[in-house]
Amino acid sequence: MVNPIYILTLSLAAGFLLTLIDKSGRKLSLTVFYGILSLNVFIIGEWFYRLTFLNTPTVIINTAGFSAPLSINLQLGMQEAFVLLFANLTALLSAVYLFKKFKETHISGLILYLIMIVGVNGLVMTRDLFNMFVFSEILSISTYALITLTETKKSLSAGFKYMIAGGIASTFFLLGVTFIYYFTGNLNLDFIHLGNFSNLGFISIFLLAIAVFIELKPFPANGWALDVYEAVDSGIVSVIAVVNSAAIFFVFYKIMPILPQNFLNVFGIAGVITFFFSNLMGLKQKNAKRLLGYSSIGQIGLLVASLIFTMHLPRSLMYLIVGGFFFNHLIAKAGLFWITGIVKKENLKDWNVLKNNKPLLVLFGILLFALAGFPPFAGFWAKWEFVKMLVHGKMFFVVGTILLGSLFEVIFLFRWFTLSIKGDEKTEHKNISLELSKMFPTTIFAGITILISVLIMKFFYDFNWLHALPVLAVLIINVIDFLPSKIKGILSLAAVLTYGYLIYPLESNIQLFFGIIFIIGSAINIIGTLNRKGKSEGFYGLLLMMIFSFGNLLVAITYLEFFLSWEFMTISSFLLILRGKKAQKASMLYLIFSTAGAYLMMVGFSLAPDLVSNSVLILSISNVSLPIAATILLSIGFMIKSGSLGVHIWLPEAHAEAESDVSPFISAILLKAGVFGLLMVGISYIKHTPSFDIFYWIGWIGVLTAIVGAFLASFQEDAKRLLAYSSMSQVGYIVASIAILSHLGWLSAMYLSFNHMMFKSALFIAIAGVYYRTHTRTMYEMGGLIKKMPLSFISVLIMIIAVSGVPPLSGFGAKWLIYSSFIEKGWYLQAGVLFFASGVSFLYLYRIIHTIFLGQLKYEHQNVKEAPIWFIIPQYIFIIGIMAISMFPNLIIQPLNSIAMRYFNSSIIIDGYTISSSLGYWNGNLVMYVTMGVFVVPLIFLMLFNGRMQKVKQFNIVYAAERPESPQTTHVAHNMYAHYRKALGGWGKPRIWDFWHEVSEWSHSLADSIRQLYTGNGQTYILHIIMYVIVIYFISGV
Amino acid sequence: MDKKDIKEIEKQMKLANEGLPEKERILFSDVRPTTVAPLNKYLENFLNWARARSLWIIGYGTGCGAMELRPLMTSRFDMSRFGIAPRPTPRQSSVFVIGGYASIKTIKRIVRSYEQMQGPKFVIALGSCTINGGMYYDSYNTINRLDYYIPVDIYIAGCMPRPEALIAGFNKLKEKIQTGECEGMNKYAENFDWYKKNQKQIIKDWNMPDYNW
Amino acid sequence: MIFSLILGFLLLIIGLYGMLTQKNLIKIVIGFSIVDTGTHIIIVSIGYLSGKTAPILDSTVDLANAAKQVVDPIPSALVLTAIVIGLAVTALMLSFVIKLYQKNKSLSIDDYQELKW
Amino acid sequence: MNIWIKILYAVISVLVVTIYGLTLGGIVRKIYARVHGRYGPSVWQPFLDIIKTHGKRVSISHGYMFYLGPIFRLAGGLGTYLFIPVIFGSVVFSNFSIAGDLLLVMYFIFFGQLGMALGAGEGGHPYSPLGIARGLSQMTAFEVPFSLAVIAIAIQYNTFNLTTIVAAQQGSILNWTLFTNPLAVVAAMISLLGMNMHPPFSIVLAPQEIPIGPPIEMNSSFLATLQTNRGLFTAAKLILFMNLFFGGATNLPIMIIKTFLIYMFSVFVGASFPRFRPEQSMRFFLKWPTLIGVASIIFIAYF
Repeated sequence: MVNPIYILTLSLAAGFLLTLIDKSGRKLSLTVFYGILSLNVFIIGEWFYRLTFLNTPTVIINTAGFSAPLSINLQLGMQEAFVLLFANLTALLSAVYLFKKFKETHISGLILYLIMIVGVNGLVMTRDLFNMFVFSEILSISTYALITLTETKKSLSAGFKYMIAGGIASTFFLLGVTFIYYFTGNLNLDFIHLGNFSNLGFISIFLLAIAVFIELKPFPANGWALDVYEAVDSGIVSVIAVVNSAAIFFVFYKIMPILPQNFLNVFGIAGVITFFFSNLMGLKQKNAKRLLGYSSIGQIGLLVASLIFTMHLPRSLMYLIVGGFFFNHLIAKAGLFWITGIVKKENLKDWNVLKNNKPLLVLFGILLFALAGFPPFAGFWAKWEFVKMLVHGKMFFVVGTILLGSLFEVIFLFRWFTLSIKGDEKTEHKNISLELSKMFPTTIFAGITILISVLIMKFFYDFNWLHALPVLAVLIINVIDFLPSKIKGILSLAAVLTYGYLIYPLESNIQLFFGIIFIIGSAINIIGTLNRKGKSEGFYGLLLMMIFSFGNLLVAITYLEFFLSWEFMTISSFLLILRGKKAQKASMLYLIFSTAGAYLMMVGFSLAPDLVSNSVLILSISNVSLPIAATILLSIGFMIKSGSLGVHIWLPEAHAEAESDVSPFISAILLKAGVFGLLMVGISYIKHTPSFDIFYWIGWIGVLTAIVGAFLASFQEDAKRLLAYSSMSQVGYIVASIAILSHLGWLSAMYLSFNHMMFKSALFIAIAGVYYRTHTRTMYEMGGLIKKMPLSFISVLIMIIAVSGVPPLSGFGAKWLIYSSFIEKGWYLQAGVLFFASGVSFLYLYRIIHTIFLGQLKYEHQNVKEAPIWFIIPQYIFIIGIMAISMFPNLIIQPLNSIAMRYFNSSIIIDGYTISSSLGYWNGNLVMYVTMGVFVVPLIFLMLFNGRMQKVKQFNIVYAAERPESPQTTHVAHNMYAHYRKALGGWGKPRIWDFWHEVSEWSHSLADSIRQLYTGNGQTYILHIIMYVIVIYFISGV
Repeated sequence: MDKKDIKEIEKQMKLANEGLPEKERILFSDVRPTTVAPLNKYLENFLNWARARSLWIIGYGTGCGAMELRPLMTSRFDMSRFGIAPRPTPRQSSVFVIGGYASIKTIKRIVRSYEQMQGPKFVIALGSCTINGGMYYDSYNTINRLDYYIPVDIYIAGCMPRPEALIAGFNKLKEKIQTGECEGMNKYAENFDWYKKNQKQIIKDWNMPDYNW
Repeated sequence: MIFSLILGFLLLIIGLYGMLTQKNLIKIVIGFSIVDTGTHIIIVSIGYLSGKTAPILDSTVDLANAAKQVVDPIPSALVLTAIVIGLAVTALMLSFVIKLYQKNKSLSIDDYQELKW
Repeated sequence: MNIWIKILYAVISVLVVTIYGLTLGGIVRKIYARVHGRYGPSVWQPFLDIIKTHGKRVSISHGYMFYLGPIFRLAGGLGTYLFIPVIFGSVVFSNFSIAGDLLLVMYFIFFGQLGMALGAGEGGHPYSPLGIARGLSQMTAFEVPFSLAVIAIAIQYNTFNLTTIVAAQQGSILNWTLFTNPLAVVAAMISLLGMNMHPPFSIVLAPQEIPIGPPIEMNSSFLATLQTNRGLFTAAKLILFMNLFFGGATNLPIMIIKTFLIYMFSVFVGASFPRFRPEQSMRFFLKWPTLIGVASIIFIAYF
């Protein structure tokens, strides 16, 4: 047990001695330097351990033999120890990172670094205000001087601006301290109380507080900080952004008790505003370090806000929120700054060098996901609890601002991420040199983020281990990533089936039904991925993560578990989509919409009353009466995932640009997660119907989605995009049927979900096969492939019949159920629109089968073969499924009937194979037999009585007595429904796309105009600070 | 004959399609047309009866004589009362009306369209030009005698033959069909090489397969 | 006391004005220095109590009532520290200015705004 | 009932209606001819044409889908017909209407169209997909007023069951949907014009633009199959309309008279109008008939 004062004295002493030590060689001085830093970490680490786990009481260190207030006292409690441990560790790792630099530069660098650590340590521990000033000046001066380690014009000018700003802030601080002393006759925080102040005295408190607050870089008085972040060497910047910020943040925490509530409120709001605007401005940023700077400033703002707004919460929760944000932000930020130093690229577009550098990419990814607050990292939990807290406190405006700011942050961070992975190919690739001294600290920090997230998941929430499975899957698959992809694929298939077996004893049939869609559907689709060659590094990990998250949605018990799985699903699907060749924009769109949806859901869940029973969410939610706002928010969140009209624009991009064997998962299964969620909302809704009928409007949205999706699909040239829009349209039907809130409606929604899973999987896999052979998705470049890929053709044929709803296949059952339910409900016009949509669906269905398989075979495809067997197998499994439920609709109708009966009175009668509703009847079995009969009779007749038949080739056509010129000019495929587009006129314009495009443009221009504040002129920055102080002064109403 | 010989013969039976560039040959069928024997007498008679009453003309006005088909179609002469109807595609028609002179360019199209008709198929040639060249007998650009190139069932003389003459010709064709004399399709298949030789003699830019299925 | 307080604030404002209006880096540093000085004067002035003696325990001060007879010593102690720190900061600023001038041969703050937005 | 007897009845019913449908086609050609001032072909001409096309000695095929296309088409016609109860109260003509209701019939119509479109597509001729694209587009358009009318009927009779709908119209001529729900009938009759593809909606076959469009490569027996279906399918559609809007039929002569008259409506419109361009046709259907259909629903549901 070492007296903590040594962490000050040792560093200080070493700092002075280093000049002498250096005379006998840099090696020795470096040894001493790192020795001292490690010792600091060790000492404080021990203290942290004692204070936290052994419940050692808080240590008060009195200097000069007197106790406070007569002398200066230092305090080391758990909080101090935590911050100090963190700061010293970061300082040590930063020093390791700077190893090369320290080896070469003047010894003053090392000295300054140690002095800076003294400043930080002192600042955190001291309880004396003037002492605080001294330590902060020590910290600042050493930091200013450290900046000169890189003597470029940029860093020097940034440093100068920093000094001026810092000087002004410290002047305020000093004035504040002086006046506090004047009014209270005391400088020790423990002896200053709010009650001691006269009205005038509040000014002194204000000066003190605003000085600290300005050091925390509030918007807009923070231009100087951005310049420093951009210009200074990454190693130093990580110290400034992390260690210094942590210390100053802690100072703020320390003085908080003496601040009046109205100050705190203003600062809290100012923090939120900072968070919002810096993230908004980050949108326009192209420079990596400055981008991190914006993010850093924003996060500190959030940190301050979270601290202020959670003061009244129970300690453990407050630690989770503030600690979560603190840790998450600072560690991730340090790591990312280090990575910028390793990559050494300023422009985000040049970051695609990371592509070839897997270890660095993984670190980058981990830190970025942590920074953006995705699970399982600490920021996620903090955000969840924070939002929940704010919502309970009815601070909706703050919640909205924070979430919007977070969204902006996600956008610019992940734009960076996606550009790194999928950036433009043109830039040259030089391998990045991975120096051990730089990689080591980064790796440690990435490790710590993961460790912390594990700890939170284990100790704070105590989740069922199933909920860690998605992450474990990624880790395990990454360990065995050296295996060929086939083996990994088979293992994954086994894993999915085992997982299905594990969760099999489900509580209810509705879970079982979605379990079949999620797990069995995925398992069959995995067969399609077995066609992969090579290693497909990382692919199966993400795939398993996604599938397990689907499953976990079913067994989630609390809102948080559900939301966690939801976020895991989003992350994994985002990364899977990003694996596509040109998927940068597509995956971004997907992520933006998903994140926005997730935030809405977060608020929605926070609004929802607590669950009363301990069964799975889908069951227990029926006992919960969701408020209207929660219903709306949750519904929007789920409808974003299911691609409803208005928020659908991510869908075609993501489906089309994902790798072709991933698309079936995204389309056939992922969208069903949204359906599942919506059904969940519906279950609560029917039990506790509010006065305002939300589902009526959801029904309309679903119906319009169906028609718009169908039209959009008809006008596509890209096969996968067409199928994507088709999915949108089909899910529109499902959403509308859920919204009916009747037995028949839910029956049809589930029936169609099941059907859609099968036929859309098969169609996407068929297109994957075609793409695999022809290397194109553009339909007019294909044609006549029926001759080369008959098995794929048959599969597509059956599936499009199933989609279109033509009897005798199962699609008709869906149509029959849907129309019956709509008429029964009295939604006549909606039913009319759906009829229209189902007519339009013929357009795209014919288009996809004709332009790919029929018509003229192109020269370049004369030698293509049938799709690989791995693509054929799943398709035919699905065909068997479709045929079975077409022939024997009871197989599916009966169980679904019983599921729906749980919520509504049954409205159908099943008699043999005849299913009757109040409106009509349908006997799928008989229809099948009649159809077979009427099909076989003419077939036999034709086979018997046809004359001599000659099979001819593709150009043996009557061509107005000429011969066709080339297959390209003879194949009708491009812009096939031009006349329809013409007929639609203005209705055919992509208005929703335009709308979102405008939103994006506007927010970017807004960001651009706001950031003009930062003119780069140091004097402007001073003006900002002074104006800021004045404005805050008036707002806080001292 | 062993299997090898059969294959060899089959190969010889294939058309060479030399007029086509190498890469286009896979796009066209290279099967040689064959003769198809009529069915048994009664059935064939019945079918011939129907064929004679349902004459579908290919809608291709090859020469100036096609002008005389218009009045035949419209209300003055109304060919539909004889079961004659125009048809827009050779795949579905049974009568090819060659409307007068056939230039070399046109004869290429005539051959293509004729070959694309499904047998039994019949040809009516209008005007003197198709019989002996008529007023174009010494033209560098027209053929003189149509039945060197495709089998003709009925010639209708005149320059131009009036619709009445056309009706008479059609009636004659009906009679011939009913008696089973119109076997142009088989004749063409039997003498396929001879017809091809004649055709290729005058059509120089032969950019189509030897038989247009 | 009031007078010196006002003087201190006046200097502070003059200094700020200088920092905001002068384009020359040296002049900005001077402005900062004036701000600093102003602050110091303010600190000293609040510690001064008229009619009291210096806080040194010598014969003139009654040990028992020392606290009532002397001026508050703490502001004086503070100001000493502050002066030292101010000096350090000013020196560092000037060295920055020198470096900047060496590199770019310009003392105008307008020439150092390429970092922006 | 013994299933074989049921099948026997179905065969009888199909034969009768096919013959009727083909004759109807002949009559229409005669009427067209008379409108043109011609004498016209004999009424039996369609039969002769079918015999002749079937009697072709050779045929060509472009592949298995091409081969199956016409079969799909005929199966579609047969199926559509077989799911409609033709004559109210008749055992022979009740067909397989126990298999499904009006929705089944409406969707089975697509079965043949889709199959034919695929078969024609494999033909490889550019006019086929052009015609199909027009046909499908126009189909989406005229289905709108028709489906609105069907919904109006479903509201009115509260059922999709065709037999029940016909039963509800028995008794008096005033019970016909024509009089009880005139707006729906107007909407549906306009869409019937599109369904029958007489001018001005003959954009699919459009002889002068895309010579007969989809079936351009169809020949010999394939064509004969299509021709057969044409007779049957037309009759089936007319019977459906008769059942929905005109009181159904209690015996064969009434059925023949009613369907004949319904058909004459589209024939007379067809004989007196030129053809629309594709986009004109679609716009037409999506405008006035749709509005009428919506009006019929609003009228029947809320007044």
